[in-house]
Amino acid sequence: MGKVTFKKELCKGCGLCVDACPKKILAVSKTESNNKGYFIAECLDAEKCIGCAFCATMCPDCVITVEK
Amino acid sequence: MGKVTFKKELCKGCGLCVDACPKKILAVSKTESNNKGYFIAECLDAEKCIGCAFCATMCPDCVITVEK
Amino acid sequence: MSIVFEKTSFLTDTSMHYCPGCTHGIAHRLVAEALEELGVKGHVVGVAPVGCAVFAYNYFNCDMQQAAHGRAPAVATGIKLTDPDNIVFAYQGDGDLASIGIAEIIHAATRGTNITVIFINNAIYGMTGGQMAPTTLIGQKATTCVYGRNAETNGNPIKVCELLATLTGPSYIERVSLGDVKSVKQAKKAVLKAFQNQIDGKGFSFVEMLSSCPTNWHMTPTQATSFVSNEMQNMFPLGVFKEVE
Amino acid sequence: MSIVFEKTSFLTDTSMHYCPGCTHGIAHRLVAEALEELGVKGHVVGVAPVGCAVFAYNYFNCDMQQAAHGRAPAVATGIKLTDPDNIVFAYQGDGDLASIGIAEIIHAATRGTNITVIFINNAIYGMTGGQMAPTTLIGQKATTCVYGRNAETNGNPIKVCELLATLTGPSYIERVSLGDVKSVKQAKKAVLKAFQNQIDGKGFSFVEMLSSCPTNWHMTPTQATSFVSNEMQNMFPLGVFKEVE
Amino acid sequence: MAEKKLMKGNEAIAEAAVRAGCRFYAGYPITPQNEIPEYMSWRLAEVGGHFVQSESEVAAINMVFGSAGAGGRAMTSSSSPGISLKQEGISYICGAEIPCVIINMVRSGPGLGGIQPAQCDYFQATKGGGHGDYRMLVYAPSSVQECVDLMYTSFDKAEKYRLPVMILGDGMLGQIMEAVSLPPMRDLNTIPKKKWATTGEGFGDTRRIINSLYIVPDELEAMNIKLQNIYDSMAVNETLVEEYLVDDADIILTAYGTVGRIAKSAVDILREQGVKAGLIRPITVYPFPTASFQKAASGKAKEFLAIELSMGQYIEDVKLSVEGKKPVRFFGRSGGNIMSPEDIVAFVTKENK
Amino acid sequence: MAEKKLMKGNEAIAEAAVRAGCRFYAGYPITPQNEIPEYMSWRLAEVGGHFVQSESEVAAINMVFGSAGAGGRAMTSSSSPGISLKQEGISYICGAEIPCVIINMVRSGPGLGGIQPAQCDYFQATKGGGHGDYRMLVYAPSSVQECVDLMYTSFDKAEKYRLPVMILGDGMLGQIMEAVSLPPMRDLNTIPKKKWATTGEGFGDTRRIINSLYIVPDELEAMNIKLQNIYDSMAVNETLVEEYLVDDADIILTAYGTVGRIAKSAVDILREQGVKAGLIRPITVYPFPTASFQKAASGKAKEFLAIELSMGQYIEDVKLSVEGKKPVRFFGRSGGNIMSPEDIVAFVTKENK
Amino acid sequence: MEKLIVAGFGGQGVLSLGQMIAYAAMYEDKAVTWLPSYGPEMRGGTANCSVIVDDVSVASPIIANPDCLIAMNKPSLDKFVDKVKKGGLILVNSSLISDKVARDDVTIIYIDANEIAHKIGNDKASNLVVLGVYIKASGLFEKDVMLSTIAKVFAAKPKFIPSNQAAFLAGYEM
Amino acid sequence: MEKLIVAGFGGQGVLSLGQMIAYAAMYEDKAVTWLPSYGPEMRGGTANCSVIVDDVSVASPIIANPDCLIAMNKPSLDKFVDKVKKGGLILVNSSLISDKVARDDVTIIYIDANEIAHKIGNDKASNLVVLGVYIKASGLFEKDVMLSTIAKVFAAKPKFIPSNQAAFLAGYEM
Ligand SMILES: Cc1ncc(C[n+]2csc(CCOP(=O)(O)OP(=O)(O)O)c2C)c(N)n1
Ligand SMILES: Cc1ncc(C[n+]2csc(CCOP(=O)(O)OP(=O)(O)O)c2C)c(N)n1
Ligand code: SF4
Ligand code: SF4
Ligand code: SF4
Ligand code: SF4
Ligand code: SF4
Ligand code: SF4
Ligand SMILES: [Mg+2]
Ligand SMILES: [Mg+2]
Repeated sequence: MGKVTFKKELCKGCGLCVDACPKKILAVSKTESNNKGYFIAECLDAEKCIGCAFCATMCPDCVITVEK
Repeated sequence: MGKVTFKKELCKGCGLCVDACPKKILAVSKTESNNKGYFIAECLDAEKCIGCAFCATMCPDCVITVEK
Repeated sequence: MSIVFEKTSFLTDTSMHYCPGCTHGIAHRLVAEALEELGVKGHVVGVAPVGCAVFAYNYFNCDMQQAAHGRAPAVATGIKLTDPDNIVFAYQGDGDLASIGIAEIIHAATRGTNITVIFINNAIYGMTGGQMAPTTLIGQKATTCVYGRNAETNGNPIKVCELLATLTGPSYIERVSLGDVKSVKQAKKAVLKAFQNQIDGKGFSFVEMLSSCPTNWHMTPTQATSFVSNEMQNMFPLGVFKEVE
Repeated sequence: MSIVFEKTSFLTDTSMHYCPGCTHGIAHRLVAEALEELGVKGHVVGVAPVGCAVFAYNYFNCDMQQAAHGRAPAVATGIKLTDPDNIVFAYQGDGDLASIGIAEIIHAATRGTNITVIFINNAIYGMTGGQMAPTTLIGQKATTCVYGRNAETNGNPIKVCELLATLTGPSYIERVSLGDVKSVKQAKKAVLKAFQNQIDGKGFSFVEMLSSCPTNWHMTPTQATSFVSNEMQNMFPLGVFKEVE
Repeated sequence: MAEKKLMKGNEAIAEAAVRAGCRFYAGYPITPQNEIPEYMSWRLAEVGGHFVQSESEVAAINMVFGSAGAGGRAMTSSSSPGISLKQEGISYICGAEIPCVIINMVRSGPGLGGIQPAQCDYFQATKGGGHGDYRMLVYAPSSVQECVDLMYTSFDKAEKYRLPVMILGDGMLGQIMEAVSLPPMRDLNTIPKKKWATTGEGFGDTRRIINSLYIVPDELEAMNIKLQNIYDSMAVNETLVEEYLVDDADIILTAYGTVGRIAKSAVDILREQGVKAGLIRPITVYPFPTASFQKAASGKAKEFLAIELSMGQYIEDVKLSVEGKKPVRFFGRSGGNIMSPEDIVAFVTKENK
Repeated sequence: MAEKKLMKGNEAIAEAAVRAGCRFYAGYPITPQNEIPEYMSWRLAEVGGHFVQSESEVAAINMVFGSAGAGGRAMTSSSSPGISLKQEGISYICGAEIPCVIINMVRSGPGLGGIQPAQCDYFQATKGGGHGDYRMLVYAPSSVQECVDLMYTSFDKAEKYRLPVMILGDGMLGQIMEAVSLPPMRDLNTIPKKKWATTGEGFGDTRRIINSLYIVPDELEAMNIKLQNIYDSMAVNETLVEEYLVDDADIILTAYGTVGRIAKSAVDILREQGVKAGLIRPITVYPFPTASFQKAASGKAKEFLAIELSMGQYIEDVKLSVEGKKPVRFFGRSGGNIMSPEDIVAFVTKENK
Repeated sequence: MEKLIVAGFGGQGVLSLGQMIAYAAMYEDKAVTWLPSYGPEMRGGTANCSVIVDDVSVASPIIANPDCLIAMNKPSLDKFVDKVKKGGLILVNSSLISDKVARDDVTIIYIDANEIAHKIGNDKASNLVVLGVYIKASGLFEKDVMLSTIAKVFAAKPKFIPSNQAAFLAGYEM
Repeated sequence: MEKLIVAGFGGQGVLSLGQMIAYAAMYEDKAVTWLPSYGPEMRGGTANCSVIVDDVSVASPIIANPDCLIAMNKPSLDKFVDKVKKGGLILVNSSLISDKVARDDVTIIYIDANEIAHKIGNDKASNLVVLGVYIKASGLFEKDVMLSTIAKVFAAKPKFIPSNQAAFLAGYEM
């Protein structure tokens, strides 16, 4: 019921969103990086997202938009 | 039983000793002044002194020596 | 579907220079969201410190001044008294506020100047590369206490909220944490209240945020936030230290 | 007959420049007596402030340094660390310590530096002619608050002992008064303890003395001491604020 | 002309500042300028301004930074040790281009020194005692009326060039009483609005940022060059100097501030004695009235005598202006001692034998 | 000769200070000199000294005042904004005649400015940024070895004249690594005892008072004259300068510190190109090596070129020394930009066309 | 040009004596400077001020050799007595100074100022008594100018006007 | 005289690469300067250092035109490529730089440094691989000098010596 989208270029791959997600559906990619050279966060299982915005709450760089 | 002596030249006539004396035997002179121009403290009734040193305790200028 | 969370327009589009996982970014967002929610746009002046947040003027979407190291409360005082209708805030680090600037914060607080101060306590000098801060924990390593802070040689950490709470001037003092989701939500409430107080003319309000510095703590971002939630919260208890109705 | 009271040899023969009835003189004597009684002659360095006590170096019979306004605790820190066996004290006024020098006193205290600080709170800037001090009472007149101190425009008085007591570093903090005989005797005990603590290596100790300024309060000396015993003691309660065993 | 009032230099400066539109003062007590904060403490309240007795001189200068940065007319005052403490703040103010006024009623130094008049902060005021390349417009009034007149226009000048203006006096100037005519109250609406000031309305493209940080060297260098250009244009437009009997003079006495007027009396005495003396008295010590000296150096003058209440500071600017064309001699007193006109005459007469 | 070590300028200065007997350091972090406090924090503990990370630069300089006043060898270090904050303290130190060492690794200003190398604190260091008439012995090393050598003797000089010694470097000097040979550990017993220091033994006639307050003008004037005499004797005994190919030079490049070595390379290139260039590099910028300039100005040199990382500060001392005898031109960069030898060569070549 | 030094100790009103002359000069459209020697940052000690009155603007406010010295106490007399110009005037407050002035090239007037002030019932006005003597002796201003100056200066505290004018006149007519 | 600029981003070991050369120079009794360009007071960004080795003492540590450029990433190559002297040397870390250098007046060596380092089992030693290439190409020092320099520099952490020497040799013998 939730949906997260990432402003990829702002992500620094810190993983705080990953840690915060109660559904454990986020991960920092080991392969995908942005122009700044950071590996970026991504959602592995969009279906499971409940739109709680915990991820966005912890993201220091306002990367994530959450819809519900 | 007590005896107070004053280092006259140090006295500034502030009257704190006068206020502190439980026997009320001290006064700031209205006539006697020292070289600095201050009217000085004096003991009006030496007999009554009990040597409690309250006067000396309050004197900011270490004017008073107390014996007992 | 509707948007539950998106970046506040009270932050500019400029990408922030903070290290990955540095919670300065969260603190910025909370302040910006609060200002947006309170509808004070067009009446805000912020003061950036010297410290990692020195570039804060690039991020907050309002008029900004950049103050000399430690002097943000003095600068904010000048701004506020010149236009008392504006909402004025200072954003400061622990070196800035608790070391070189301790006089300025105490006197702004005791004056009760109607400003809001956001205090980022990350227990380290971030910008200059990891020297000991007044809030560095006993045992914590820094480049000027390489074997870990030792009270005997390095002195004791200062608890700023406790210190300021002894003064008559402040109307509101709270310590919050940025270590986990729940804490961040509480932090947001505190920031809102601190600004609401200013709008209501209640006088000086102060929010201390326990924050991370993964880089100089030599930790991963998640290790660092858990250090905040555990070690730091242990040393610096959360809560309201003063609230004048 | 034997001598019950005479001037201590720890004061020089120089006649003090203080105004008639100014209790700075009593404070000097208490410090000097304590140093004499503790037998530390030949191992003492004092630090004079900027304020009416700036000439303290002429009166204390020991090595003395004269510090920049507010910086006596920093100067004392340098002296103490250079020769830790010496007994080092700083003597400061309320403008010196609580206004321009608040950072230095807080950080010396939080470091727990093993020095003794004597703080003369006379609620005014004596030397410069009666401007408001951080400790000026609400309602009290000064040349920079001619209608009486008003919290709104002039800020609130600071209670220094209460402030410092929130820190971990200090070993001993007491507030005493110089307003009457009994208080002066208690003050003497506090000074003795503060120095004894230093001798015992217990760390930072601090004695605040409520003191008079007949000249700038525009009172007679006795009016002034009773203002100390009443108004000031009301605002600044006497007692021990911290004692670490 | 307005009614005359007998005022101390310090009070007159404070009143003139208020009349010029100053609505914020922050400062910390120090002799011999206490009349300024004391006056401001009640006077600003009367006109709806704000007075802050700051916790320190450091705080004071930073409060002025904030206030003036927010667009107000703000000032601070102090004396020597207090001005030293303001050096970082002054450098920031210059770097952030904030117009404000700073008053230094100089006392004798170094260190705690004494409280009597001196001119020993000349280098600090004119060359920049703080870090970095920066300058201020520095006025050196010699009378209470000049204090008032220069103070009254100083905010306009500060705002024109976006830099601090310093009024460099001394204890004598602060304490002396003279009759002055005061200018009218400035209508605050006639003060030009500052587009760059943080008045709070900024959002998005309209944001105002007051800042002195330039992390990219090219940008900071450009800023420094911009500032230098401002100083250069100030030199063209703002240099003020009093010349007195210079044209036919054999010996040019030169001094600024209160010493300037003492030297002027000396010129009169010397002339009476048949010595052709003249006077160059800079009214702005930065920008320095170099042209007056160059003209005199290329003319009839045989020598210059720099007179100052310091150990030899002002003389350097005189020498730099005279460029070795004529000898420049030195007569200074220090520590709070002041030369009388007769002392100057004696110095000139003795040396000329 | 001792074994060589590869060290940063900052570290080398810290180590040399310890070897010279420094046992007290107080300072506050600031780029680009953080290696000094960081090094001192563990190194002083090793040798039984004390390191204090002070609450501010103001506190740091006053801690040094106390420590050095008590007879120890004490130092502090900072960079531009921090040195501005120390100005009051430095003035006190001079007024109270306290020997100690102060290091300024200059960064670009004014204000918060930038953190890249600059020489924009020249006036502050050489003319006195604080209040009152005072000077310091100011060393301007150009290499890490020179840092070590000058640091090592600076305490002796400070104590000889009872004044602070400043080491004026820049970010480049602090960060550069070069091979140095370090001097031996000074035996603390060989350091002369200071009779004036507050070592605690004083009582009655033997009391020592460290003070800069002189309420009687004549006494303060006497003190200022005494200080001036010290500065004069320092000028005779302590002036240091490097002259390079000056005798037959048509154009004298002149620069101090790191810029001095850049200019030296430029001299070499110019000579290769057939331009008779020479170099005067002051090693002490106060006292200034006036004699070297006067000699050159009276000799073959046709002109001087002052090269500095500021907008025109050092050039004033050059002009004061050259006394108008020859033209003095200016080549400066600022804001953290640094000229290369080739830039200097280009400037000279272009201007000479 | 008239150059005057007034000296005494703090509390004797030497500064206000000088100021009174400065006010009169201003009201009379003369140029004037009044310069106090301010003491160290603390209480007590001596005080003096230099007053210069001129028709055109005053250049130096510093007086090396006064035309007139008003000495209210002994240390002040000792300090300045030799500086007074040949042919000048010295006013001595003989209430506090018992010595005679050992100069014969100046006019000397001894005034028992404290006693006179006491007699007219205003102990604090010894300075105005001396002012009266000075104005009479110097002829600097008309009597009426001074009376109206006193009235203007005390305009905010009108009850002080009569007694101060009386003290002035007591001196003027001595 | 040899003038070298080593550039890359923080973490690639560009500063220590330069330092290694500086150490070797010192051990060989040559004059040397190593000058980092230190970044703003915060994290990230690029890093570079200038190294000058000479027989006599080095005057200017500032390099306008290096004899050699070691470029560990693209921005660094772009920044310095045009400054290298005619006839100079450019070492390109081709693991991160896919472009070819568009100059034909210099010698260019492409090194897949990350890959080589990975192969010898020391991912962090790509800088030492490049050092090896540089020493071979420039002939600045003997191979053994560098091997012993590595040993001396890592003397406090001896377990790092073999792998770093191996990385160096991998480059040297590339
Ligand atoms: C007067 C002055 N002193 C020192 C510095 C150097 N400096 C820059 S940031 C900083 C410390 C910042 O630490 P903190 O306030 O804790 O902020 P953080 O970087 O941790 O967020 C220091 C000491 C300076 N710029 N100015
Ligand atoms: C840097 C600096 N600022 C200001 C002063 C002026 N000053 C001298 S004493 C003093 C205040 C003294 O007040 P306090 O400390 O309360 O001492 P008191 O005279 O009342 O005993 C001030 C502000 C100074 N000398 N130096
Ligand atoms: S909104 Fe909640 S569930 Fe969805 S990704 Fe974010 S944290 Fe996970
Ligand atoms: S918290 Fe933000 S910056 Fe960090 S990995 Fe997640 S999306 Fe990226
Ligand atoms: S000793 Fe006691 S009784 Fe005697 S005079 Fe003093 S206070 Fe009075
Ligand atoms: S208390 Fe001392 S100074 Fe005051 S009147 Fe008594 S003896 Fe004199
Ligand atoms: S250094 Fe620390 S505080 Fe500064 S941006 Fe990086 S993580 Fe944040
Ligand atoms: S001014 Fe006040 S504090 Fe100072 S000596 Fe006089 S009475 Fe004491
Ligand atoms: Mg921090
Ligand atoms: Mg006080």
